Amino acid sequence: MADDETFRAETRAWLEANCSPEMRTPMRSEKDACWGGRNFKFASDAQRQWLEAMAGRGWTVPDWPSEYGGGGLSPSETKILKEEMAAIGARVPLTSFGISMLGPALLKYGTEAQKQRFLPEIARGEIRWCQGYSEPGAGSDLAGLQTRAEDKGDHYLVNGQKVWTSYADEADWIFCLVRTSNESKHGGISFLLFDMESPGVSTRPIKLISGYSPFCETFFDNVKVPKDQLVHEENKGWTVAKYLLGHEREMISGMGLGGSAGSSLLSEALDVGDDPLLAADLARFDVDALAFQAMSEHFIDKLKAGEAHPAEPSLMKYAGTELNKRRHELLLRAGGSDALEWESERSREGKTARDWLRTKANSIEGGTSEIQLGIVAKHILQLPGA
Amino acid sequence: MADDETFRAETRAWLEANCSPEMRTPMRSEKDACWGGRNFKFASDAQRQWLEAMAGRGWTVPDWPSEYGGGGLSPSETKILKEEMAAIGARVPLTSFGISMLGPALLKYGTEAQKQRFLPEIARGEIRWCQGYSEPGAGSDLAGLQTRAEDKGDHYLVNGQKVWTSYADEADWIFCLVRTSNESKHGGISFLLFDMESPGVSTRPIKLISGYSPFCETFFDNVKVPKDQLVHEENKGWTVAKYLLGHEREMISGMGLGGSAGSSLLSEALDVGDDPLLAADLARFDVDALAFQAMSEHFIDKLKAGEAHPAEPSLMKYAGTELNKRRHELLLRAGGSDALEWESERSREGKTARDWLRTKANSIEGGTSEIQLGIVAKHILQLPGA
Amino acid sequence: MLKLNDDQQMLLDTVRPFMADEGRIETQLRHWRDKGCPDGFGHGLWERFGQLGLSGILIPESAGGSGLGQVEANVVLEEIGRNLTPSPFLTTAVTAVRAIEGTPHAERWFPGIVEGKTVAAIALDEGPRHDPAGTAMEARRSGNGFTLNGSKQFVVHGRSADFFIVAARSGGSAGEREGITLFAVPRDAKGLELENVTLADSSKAARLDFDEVAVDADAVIGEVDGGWNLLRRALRAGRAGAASELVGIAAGAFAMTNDYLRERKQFGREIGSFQALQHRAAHLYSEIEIARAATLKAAQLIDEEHGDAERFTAVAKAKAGSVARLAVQEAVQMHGGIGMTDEHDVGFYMKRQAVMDELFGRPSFHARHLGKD
Amino acid sequence: MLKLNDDQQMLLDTVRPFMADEGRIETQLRHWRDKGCPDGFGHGLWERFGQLGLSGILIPESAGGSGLGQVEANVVLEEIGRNLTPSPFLTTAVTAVRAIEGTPHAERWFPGIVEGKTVAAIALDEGPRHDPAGTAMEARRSGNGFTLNGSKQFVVHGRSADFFIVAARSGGSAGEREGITLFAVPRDAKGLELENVTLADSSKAARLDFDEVAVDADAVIGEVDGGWNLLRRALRAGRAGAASELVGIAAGAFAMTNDYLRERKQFGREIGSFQALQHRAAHLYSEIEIARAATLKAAQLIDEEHGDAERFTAVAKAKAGSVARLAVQEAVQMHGGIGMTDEHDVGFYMKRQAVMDELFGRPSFHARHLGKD
Repeated sequence: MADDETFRAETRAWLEANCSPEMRTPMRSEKDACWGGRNFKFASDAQRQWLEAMAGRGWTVPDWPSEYGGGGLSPSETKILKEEMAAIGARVPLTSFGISMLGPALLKYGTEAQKQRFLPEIARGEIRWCQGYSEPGAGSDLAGLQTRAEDKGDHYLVNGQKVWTSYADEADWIFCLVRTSNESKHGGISFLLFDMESPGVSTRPIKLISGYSPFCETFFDNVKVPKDQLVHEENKGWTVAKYLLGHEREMISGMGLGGSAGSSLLSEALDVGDDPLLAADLARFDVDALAFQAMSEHFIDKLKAGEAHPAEPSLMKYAGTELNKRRHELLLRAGGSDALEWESERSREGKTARDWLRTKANSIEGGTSEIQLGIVAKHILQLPGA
Repeated sequence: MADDETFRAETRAWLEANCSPEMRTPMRSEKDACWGGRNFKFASDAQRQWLEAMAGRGWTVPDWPSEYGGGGLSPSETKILKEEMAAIGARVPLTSFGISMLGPALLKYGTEAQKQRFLPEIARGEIRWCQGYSEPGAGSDLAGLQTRAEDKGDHYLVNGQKVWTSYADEADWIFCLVRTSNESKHGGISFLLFDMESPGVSTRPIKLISGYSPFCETFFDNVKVPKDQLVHEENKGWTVAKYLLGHEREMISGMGLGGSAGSSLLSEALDVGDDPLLAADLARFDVDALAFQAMSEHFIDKLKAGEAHPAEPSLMKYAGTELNKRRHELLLRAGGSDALEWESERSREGKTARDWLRTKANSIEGGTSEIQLGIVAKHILQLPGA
Repeated sequence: MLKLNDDQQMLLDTVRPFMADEGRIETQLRHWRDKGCPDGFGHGLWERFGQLGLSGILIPESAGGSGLGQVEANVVLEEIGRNLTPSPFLTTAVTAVRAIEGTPHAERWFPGIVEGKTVAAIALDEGPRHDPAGTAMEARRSGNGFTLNGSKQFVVHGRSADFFIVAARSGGSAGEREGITLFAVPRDAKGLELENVTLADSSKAARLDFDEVAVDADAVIGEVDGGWNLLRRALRAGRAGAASELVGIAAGAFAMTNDYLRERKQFGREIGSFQALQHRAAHLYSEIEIARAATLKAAQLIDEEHGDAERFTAVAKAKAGSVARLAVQEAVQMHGGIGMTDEHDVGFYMKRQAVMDELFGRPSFHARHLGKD
Repeated sequence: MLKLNDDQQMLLDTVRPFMADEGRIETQLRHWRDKGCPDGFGHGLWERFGQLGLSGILIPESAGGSGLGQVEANVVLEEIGRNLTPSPFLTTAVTAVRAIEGTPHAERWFPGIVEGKTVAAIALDEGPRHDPAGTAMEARRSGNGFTLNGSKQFVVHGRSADFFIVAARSGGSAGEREGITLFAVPRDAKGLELENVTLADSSKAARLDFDEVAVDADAVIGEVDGGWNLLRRALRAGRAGAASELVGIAAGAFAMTNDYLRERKQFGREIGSFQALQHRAAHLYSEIEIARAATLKAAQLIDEEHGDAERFTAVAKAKAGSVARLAVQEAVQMHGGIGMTDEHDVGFYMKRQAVMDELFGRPSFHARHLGKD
């Protein structure tokens, strides 16, 4: 405990010295995030310096081993770092699917060579990753994927198509599920990593109902992937995928939390005019949001203690995303006809309405709410035939 | 139309002369209803006179043919009679499963002899009927029934057990589903009528969570049933049962309607004190109740025009009973701790709480809400495998 | 009889194929949106409404209209909702016609409406929430007429309008029903500034600024200070009509979803065979049927000038709004990822629902007032 | 850490089997109900609470108690809820103890509570709805003490109580927090009339009439006119405890239902294999977990004397109440007809939920005030 207090004091001083005022202002949207990667345009020098300072200490991934570019911090030190960052409103220095998804999977399933090759780049924000899971026509049935990887001796030849690839048009590398065998549905899937600049890779942005295009369709036409870029064994990619999906669900449920916990109560923040029925809905939402905030803390503490049920991220993902959708329904209604404007400067180009539409995907992406409920019914409630 | 107006004037005058003031006061509960039957104790002379007067004109069943004890009225005359009765608050002269359920089935499937034998007794309220459908262990799977009727030449020998038989301990006769063949589930069921005083019939009331016992378990131990008391053909009882269930659903959905339409708006009728969230719930309930009232009118008008989908009673039963449950949840909450009293005179022996508990069966009896939704999904929405 | 009569059914049998063909998303809503059309609808289709006698549906036959009622207008609006057809029908042919009928303004504007050439817009809301009694815009007597000062928003089809029906306060104070006067203000009135605003559903609803806009006494619709009753009559028609459009939106989104449930396969079977989705679909269907019945009842009561018309209009708008909200949410969720793409039509239903939910008062407004405001 | 620590887990491991055995429905709730017991609970079990150190759970070790906190009290209450165990634990060991701790009344009453012999009751509500600030009962200064006039209702375990904690108004007026004084009134006070009332869940809650009840100055708990803070402390504990009991009710009803789903067959398969029921069960499970986490957080914040304790206590009571309501409704519906019979236990959960929902403020009260009242 004394050590922790020392660490806290040092951390506070270091953050004070290295985190500029600009990096202590809240991010207004995903666009303000630092995504890193080969082609990333830093929004400012402050943003670049903050990433470099944090990456220099391994604090973009504080709990990863230091030999892979991490901070090597203990759980309590990691917690202290987060608390001290939160205390001064420090921005996350690097937003990255490499950190939140691929990294944990590589730490668990990667070869030593893969860890040494990929993890430090992720930690420093040099390579931006995207995720090649979903395919057209597969939807919730992820394992029904058709993208083929043929064994060509020293490499695989990949052909097929992915969809819902987040920021594929801005990513440097992809972690990708491919079919290497038709013998069994789940047992014929492999997990490959490859460069998006490989010949034969192309992307096309998907325009969403919000008007934005954060996702792409991604096409593979005879893409060569060296065999040392296979993670875990051939035909065992589903194991890696499931592990990683668990992390994704945690992250999404955490985002749901972030969407409401940091901000003030809706019933206090919003002017609803003379609409007591809406006021009633806001009051009930606040109860549910605060209760879910407690649940998130409880879940994280159980995770840390190794006591969380393996299916519990599904519960969190379900509850968190449904809550976030409800939150945005309320924000839209509270805004009245002002919030329906789509292109005016007054409405910040329709931010309320576009954010509201965006949240409708929360309960679809990363496994639909129906899929999550099915997982809870089967694995926690042990209901038959679920 | 001129004839209708004449009929209306005559009806009004007749009602004015024959419906005593006592029979124009609202019924406070099922206990105030006139159920008829061999052993019925009339609550008053007025109740007896009202039944006799109405039955004398066949107006307990105004739209049945007059040769079977009915009034022989046209649809528009039937409507006028109901309107005129409603206008003076006249009570229903006779509440009877014979009228609402068995009668329509006999009119459609009974032999001429059966019609002549049973229908006039029903119309005059001389025989009180109960319904032998549900069995222990069968639940929503009505056709899974096990009560056996063996063919013994001139009679069937019935053995088995029924449950949820409404007022079996007060009924004179039963209409009962029995198994006459095991060859097919639905195709091995027959529809029998028999006297509850037959040797081998016994009943036991079931105490409910409301504290009342309107239902019984009913046991059949070698009960002899003459073959002329079989309705429709042997092994075709399911056809009769389904027809009758449709009528039951209409009746129950109509009751759901009656539960709210006649009364004033909850938001105006109830004092909720300083609870704006409850007030909001009442306001929303009123919208839903008035909308459902419109739906009930629309449904009845479609029924009359022969335009209702055969599965539409399921929709009405589902929506009406769920609404009625919600109504009583609100009544309970509006009553606060006063409404939680169970035995005090002040609370009329816990009427609010007991009625609330009673309504929980609405979405179970006569086919659960889940069964109704399944019927709508299959027969109206044509969803696969429903 | 709470169902369509034979004539109304015949009208439906005409309007349904017409709207599904000429009013469909591909050729109207998506087309005009992708072209960046500043009106948000096609004048050609509006003229077709005129040719078919739809734009003059509520206008008396003596004035060249069809002389029909709210039930018939709602038949048209449900099909408009089902196809998300952009048109000035609700504001012009229903709401504005009810506002000016029986006044000298009818003679001036009805012919153009009957032809499907004239467009009218309702300038009522002054803040983000519908609140007619809260009207505060100043109508100051000056000379022979009035001078108007203030601002309006959510003026649907404002840019396309030939005239505005403007509610302003000539007496009393905000919150009171007395003292409101309705004016017919031409679009080229001096001092009137218009900002054309695109809404989430790609429709256009202007914001208006009145800076010392002078109007003659004959711009007054009905009685000075007595606009409330006319406004109520117009809003009753507009709200019942909006309810019907919302029923159409719900039914259209539901039909698209039910088809998808029957066709789309996952895990080797149609997703519509999953019982959890079946029950949700059946519940939603039930709710839509109820909303439609409530809306039909409101329309019938309006046509009968029945005392319950206001209450059931409020019920219809509240119920149809809530049901349509559930319908579009379920539609998008059940479509999964494809429903989130602009390429698919189902998202349009969600956007349109949000706008219609707010227009002429949201469900919570009507649930609370139940026709009393 | 927002989870039970090792000591708390050990307590749970002791209390759970104890309550499931000695506190179970068959031998307690149903038994006493069927016997028509006027107390509605068994004094023998209450003494067992004493022997196990549970009745003195919040009482300092120096006074013979266990010296534990709200989290530990809630561990007991969740098991009470799960088994619907009738006992004066919540009112006496939690709420009353918090009301009198640190005052001279503690010395008088704590020993009996520690032994599981003394019962206390809270006389607060004056109308059908919980409204502490609305306390209007008159406490008139007279001589050395006060004279009490007025009436109280929903006084849980009133008939069994050795003393009442009575909130009355010595100053200010109804609606104000200032001017409320708490009194400890013995059950045999002259002028105090009691009507023992059976509630829907077979528990007993008296109505009290105070007709010129004279009490000495030393009957005052804490400061004259300054009872609000003590009342808040007591209610905070009572509400958090009630929330935990509601979580237990929800969890107990859910466990019974989930077992039923796995065993009961219809149409040739377990009903728990029907997807619509699976999704509803999974949703309900998720809600119960959330309610439990919220309740644990409230209890921890209370034990830390944290500034957010009031707010999270309100959240916990509101959330647990709403979730338990959903749980009992789903439980009865999923049990079908059998669940409607008195013979089956599931109906008891529905009845108890209704009572606990109302006690110390319903969900809508707490959602609205969020700890501010």
